[in-house]
Amino acid sequence: MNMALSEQIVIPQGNAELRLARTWAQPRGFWGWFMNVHHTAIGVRFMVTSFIFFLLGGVLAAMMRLQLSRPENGVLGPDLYNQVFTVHGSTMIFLFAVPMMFQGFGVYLVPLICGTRNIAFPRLNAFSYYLYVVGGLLLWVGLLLKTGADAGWFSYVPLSGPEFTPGKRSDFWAQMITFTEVSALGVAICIATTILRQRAPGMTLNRMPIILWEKLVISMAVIFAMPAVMVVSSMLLMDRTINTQFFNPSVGGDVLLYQHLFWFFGHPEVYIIFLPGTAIVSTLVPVFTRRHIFGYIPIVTSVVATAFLGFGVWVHHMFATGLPQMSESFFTAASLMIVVPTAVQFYCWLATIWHGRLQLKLPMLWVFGFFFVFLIGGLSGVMLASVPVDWQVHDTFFVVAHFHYVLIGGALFPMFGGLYFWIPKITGRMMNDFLGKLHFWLFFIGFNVTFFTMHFLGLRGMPRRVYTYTPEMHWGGLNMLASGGALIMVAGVIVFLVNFFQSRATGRLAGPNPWAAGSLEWAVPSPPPHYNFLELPTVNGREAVWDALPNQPIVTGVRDDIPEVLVTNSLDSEPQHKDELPGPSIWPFLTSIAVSIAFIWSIFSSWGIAYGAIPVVITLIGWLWPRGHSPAPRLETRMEGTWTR
Amino acid sequence: MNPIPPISGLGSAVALFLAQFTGEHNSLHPAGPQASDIEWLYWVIFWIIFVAFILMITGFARAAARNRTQAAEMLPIMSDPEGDRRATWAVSSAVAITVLTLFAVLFMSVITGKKVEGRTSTNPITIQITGHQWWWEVQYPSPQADQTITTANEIHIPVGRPVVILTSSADVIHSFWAPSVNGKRDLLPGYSSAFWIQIDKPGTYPGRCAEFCGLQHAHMGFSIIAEDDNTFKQWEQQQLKPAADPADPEAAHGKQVFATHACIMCHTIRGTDAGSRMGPDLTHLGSRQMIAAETLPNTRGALAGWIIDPQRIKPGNHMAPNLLEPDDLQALITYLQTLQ
Amino acid sequence: MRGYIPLSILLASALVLAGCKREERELRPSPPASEVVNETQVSGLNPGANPLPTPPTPAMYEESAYAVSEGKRLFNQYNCSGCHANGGGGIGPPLMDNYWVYGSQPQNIFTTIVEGRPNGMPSFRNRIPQYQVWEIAAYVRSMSGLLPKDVAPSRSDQLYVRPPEQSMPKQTPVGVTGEPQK
Amino acid sequence: MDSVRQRPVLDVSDLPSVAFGRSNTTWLANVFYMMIEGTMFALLFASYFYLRTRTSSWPPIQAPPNVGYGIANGIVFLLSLIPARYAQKVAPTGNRGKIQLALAGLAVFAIVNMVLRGFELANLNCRWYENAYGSIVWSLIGLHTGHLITEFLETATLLGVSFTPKMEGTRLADVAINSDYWYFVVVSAVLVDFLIYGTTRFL
Repeated sequence: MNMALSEQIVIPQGNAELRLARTWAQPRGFWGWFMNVHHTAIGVRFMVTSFIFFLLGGVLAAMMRLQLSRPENGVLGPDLYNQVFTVHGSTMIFLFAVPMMFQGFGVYLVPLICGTRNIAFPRLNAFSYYLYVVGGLLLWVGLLLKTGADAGWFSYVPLSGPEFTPGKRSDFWAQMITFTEVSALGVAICIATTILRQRAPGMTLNRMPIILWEKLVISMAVIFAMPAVMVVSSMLLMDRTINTQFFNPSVGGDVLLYQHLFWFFGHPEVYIIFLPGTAIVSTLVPVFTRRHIFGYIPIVTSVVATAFLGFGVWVHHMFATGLPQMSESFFTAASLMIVVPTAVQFYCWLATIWHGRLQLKLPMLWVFGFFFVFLIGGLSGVMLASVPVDWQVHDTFFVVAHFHYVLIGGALFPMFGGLYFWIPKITGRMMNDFLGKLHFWLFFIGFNVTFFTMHFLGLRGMPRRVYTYTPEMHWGGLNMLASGGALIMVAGVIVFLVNFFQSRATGRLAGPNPWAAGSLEWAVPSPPPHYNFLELPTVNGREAVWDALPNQPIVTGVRDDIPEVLVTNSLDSEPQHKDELPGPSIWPFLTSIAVSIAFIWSIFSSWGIAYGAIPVVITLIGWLWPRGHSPAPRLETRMEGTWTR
Repeated sequence: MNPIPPISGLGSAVALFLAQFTGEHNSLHPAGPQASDIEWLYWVIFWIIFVAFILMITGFARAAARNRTQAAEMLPIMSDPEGDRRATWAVSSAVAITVLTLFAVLFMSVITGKKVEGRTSTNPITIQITGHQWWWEVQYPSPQADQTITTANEIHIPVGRPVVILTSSADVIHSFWAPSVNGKRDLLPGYSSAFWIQIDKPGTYPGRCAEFCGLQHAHMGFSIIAEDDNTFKQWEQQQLKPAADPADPEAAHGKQVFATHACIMCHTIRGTDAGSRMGPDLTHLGSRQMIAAETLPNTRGALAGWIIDPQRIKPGNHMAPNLLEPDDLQALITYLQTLQ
Repeated sequence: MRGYIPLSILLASALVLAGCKREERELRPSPPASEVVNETQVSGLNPGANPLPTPPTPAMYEESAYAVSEGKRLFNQYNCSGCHANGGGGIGPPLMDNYWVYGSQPQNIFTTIVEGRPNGMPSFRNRIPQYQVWEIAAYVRSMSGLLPKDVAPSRSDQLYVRPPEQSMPKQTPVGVTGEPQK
Repeated sequence: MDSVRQRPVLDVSDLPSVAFGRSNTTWLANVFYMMIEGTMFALLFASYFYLRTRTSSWPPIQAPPNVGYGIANGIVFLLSLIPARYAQKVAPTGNRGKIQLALAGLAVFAIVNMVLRGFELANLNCRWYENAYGSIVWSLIGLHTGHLITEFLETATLLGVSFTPKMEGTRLADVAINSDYWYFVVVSAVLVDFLIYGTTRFL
């Protein structure tokens, strides 16, 4: 650090706390709710909303399991079943997994772990949340109005195209994609900028906690992957509404173009969902083995490599389309190669546990669930990477089993671990240990019963996305077993909800650091105040709290009468300048409403996007028009309110 | 008490359980060289990943059993050079073994892929499969138009001879998959591709559509019937003939019913006025084992139910319900069954 | 805050109850009890004071995008294009203009298909089930922009020959009995 | 009552509260935004070449777009780099007159670009609904026109702000960042022009 540390400094306290609380206060009341721009509030909203979508998607899953439990079952007809499985998949991927694992955890945790007072671009962050909600509502209101998307979460053309999906079902799906992806992109910009510019002094790249590395890498993956799905869903929408011919083979269009673009997004998407899970695991393992993680650099390298390789394997979703053998071999090799970085992470976690002192507390139990479940999913992925085996198991229940092992194993188990770990930080109260263990075992057993069975169904020839099957196929028994397992999983989730509401009301108070963990979010009270840190920290090691010097310096000189944060540089986080963050505002909400009107209008009329752009422009100008404090005095070198004497 | 019921109950439960793993629609019951190659590869990879799974789980279990502690405020280990050194060694060798194993998998996979795709022949039987929502059109193309066989959902092939399947689609993407014969191949509109199958054992091998194709994706089956050369030749000769004129009066009435009702709008019966290509060719319907894309057996009752109310059996399919007088219906079915 | 919850529930349920007829998919149309062909009226003129009761207009076909797209599929597969050539007309009259020889109402079109017309339009009685005739009639009307744009079909996976039905400008029907009977 | 405690501190009160160039957070966000939009353009370019492989001639049935307005617009785009660069140079000085001049110049160029773009659209010799070639050409030029309009509105808004006393501090940095974004619009315009007017003549 090029700034000299002053020696012993007198720091007045008390009044600073009041001033910070006033400066960073968020408005209350009905309209205040829509004006709040603090990252803890928005992060919790992302988590709660996406968890509600998870529960709704789970209801659809239960409906499917009910329908498939017996041959020739009549609970759902084909029309409803197709809507149910499409909305289930779309909800879990677009409305739950990414918003929860990337946006929810990221928005809540990243500024805290960076040691700053709010996320960069808090209004863009809030705007992203509202757009996400509208996208989710669009899909679900559609389902209730019989306009549920029904061409699969991937919506392949020509089935989802203008000729074979009449009405507005696919249009709703395509616009839901636009909403959720704009939201993810907005949050990616906020998170990446926060990590690169607002880390506490001393938190050099080499000392960044792994979770920050992963959030940064995921933000980059979002920035390069999400445009693909926006391009392809826009092409689909234009084919359906303004009669473009992208996917019409008789006039030069191409159905495989859709698949290439979709999977160019779709495979990185898997890692966008899975890497936050490994981020949570890499955070929890050191805490509960009471040692620094083994293999920091290999793990970080693996994460970066995974994100890179993730862009090179999309064709393995298309092996059955009949590609040239050369490209089959190439994509087999790439798909097998991506096993290596994940294996490296597994070995490093194993080594950390081996040489640490394990405390098998509740969050760690879920991490062990992750090890078991994800291992099975990853290993069956080796089978899918092999082209000939993929020809057999592609689009069967084997693949359904595989990706539920990967996604539930790679995202849901770490998510529950992370929730048990961080909910004490969010609510200030501990979760009940017994109920948590009951939840784990119900979920773990139910999950394996449901999805391990599906491997056999797939090998026995049951294709995916069938609404029923004839008794002659002999798939009834295994399906009944799988449906029974689903019931146990449902019971587990209910236990979690009971635990959450009960502990939020009457749980033991957590205190700032109940797990004696090492990262900076545990250096603030639970729940954190809106200014996060009373004294901005400096960092001396990868686990900031563990590695802190007995008399670790703090940062002074950041104004507390305006919402100001310290901006540091990307590599070695040296303080560079100070930046005033925007405060609460209603404009992000109004802009999101204007954007929603334009997008939804465009489904029904191609002029909607043109007319709808007018209120968008007005609200954007309202949003960006400067107001509030005059920042001019801050150009002066020294200001009143500096604590240096 | 009588001990037998629980035992027999258990027995039947076991039998029921085992029944879940039988059946010909099974990737692990290969009937031809392509499926056998893939099955071999499947088991090789299975045992590799099984060993990997056991090793990893043992590792995690042992790691979890060492150095357990419940002390609440246990101070973290700040530095552990000896442990790190040993871990570095262990992790590096594990990564090396992983990479080598993956290379082995890649090698075997590529070799097997070449083997599966390489079983060709210069004098094959060629079959054109066209996917429709929700049935399969099967053609045996021939340079002479009148030597071309057109049928639906049932593919007859001779045992032991390589067959090339040409694929195309009439509407959306379907996928042709008979697991005991070969892997699946997508039928893409705007594309045509070719792949090879061969069956070495006479029998009937079921297949299904494997790519989601709309409302009745679930009921889009077909079957491949492998028979010896003579039987296949006989079948071929029979299929080339136009439909025989019905001899008995009921069947003749049925033919008239066919011609004066909705049937004629969609179906072809060669040798009659019916020539629409919208639905399956019915010229030799009576010789098929199943109807409605392998959904129902080809019996009088099933045919009657299908003709009168197909939307109950396959909701959303493209066959319209037919309100026929009972006499007309009986005559029509009699006629259809004469179409051998 | 609490006041908004019942309000929004009320609004949401009103939306759901109103339903979305556009997306209704009647996969198993109940077979009609009897043919009602003779009850449809070709001419708008009536002797005497009281017009004959018109049969209920099958709005469910005209309001359902699925039914109209089925009509489009059947229009092609029953080879209506053989004479009407994608609506542009050939042997038969064009269907995408505003001129209706035998009336523009669904019942008129129904009768035309079922009964046939002089000068070449064959009768499809018994050949096309009644519900399919209604679907085709709805589709025929969409070709001249008489259906709402969110129900009319969009482009097909074919060569581009004319704007899709959803982009057709609305043609106010004229013709011998083209005026709607109200 | 303030309690009093002694500990070492890192005093940052000397640091400025506005940064120009790379250390500005909005600059970084703008880079991310250009990465997103650049990926979109790249994917459309890839789709363009992919669709090319699906027909025998390119354009399939139409004549290639008339090149005149495209060249004219390309030259105007390149000339517009001058006011953009000028805006970037004068922004840190805070000289309001010069900033207004630069922004007004940029806005005028953007208006000329948009007018010429209208003529370009009329001379593409294809419609988006005719075939896949028409669809991709219109999508490329449409996406770029969207960027052009957005950039014009942003410039106009900044011009409006520059007539109020709020044009200071971070707003000055925004003027410089706006020019960065204009460079992106110009570069993508050149690439889109090359695809639409160039490749149709030899591909």
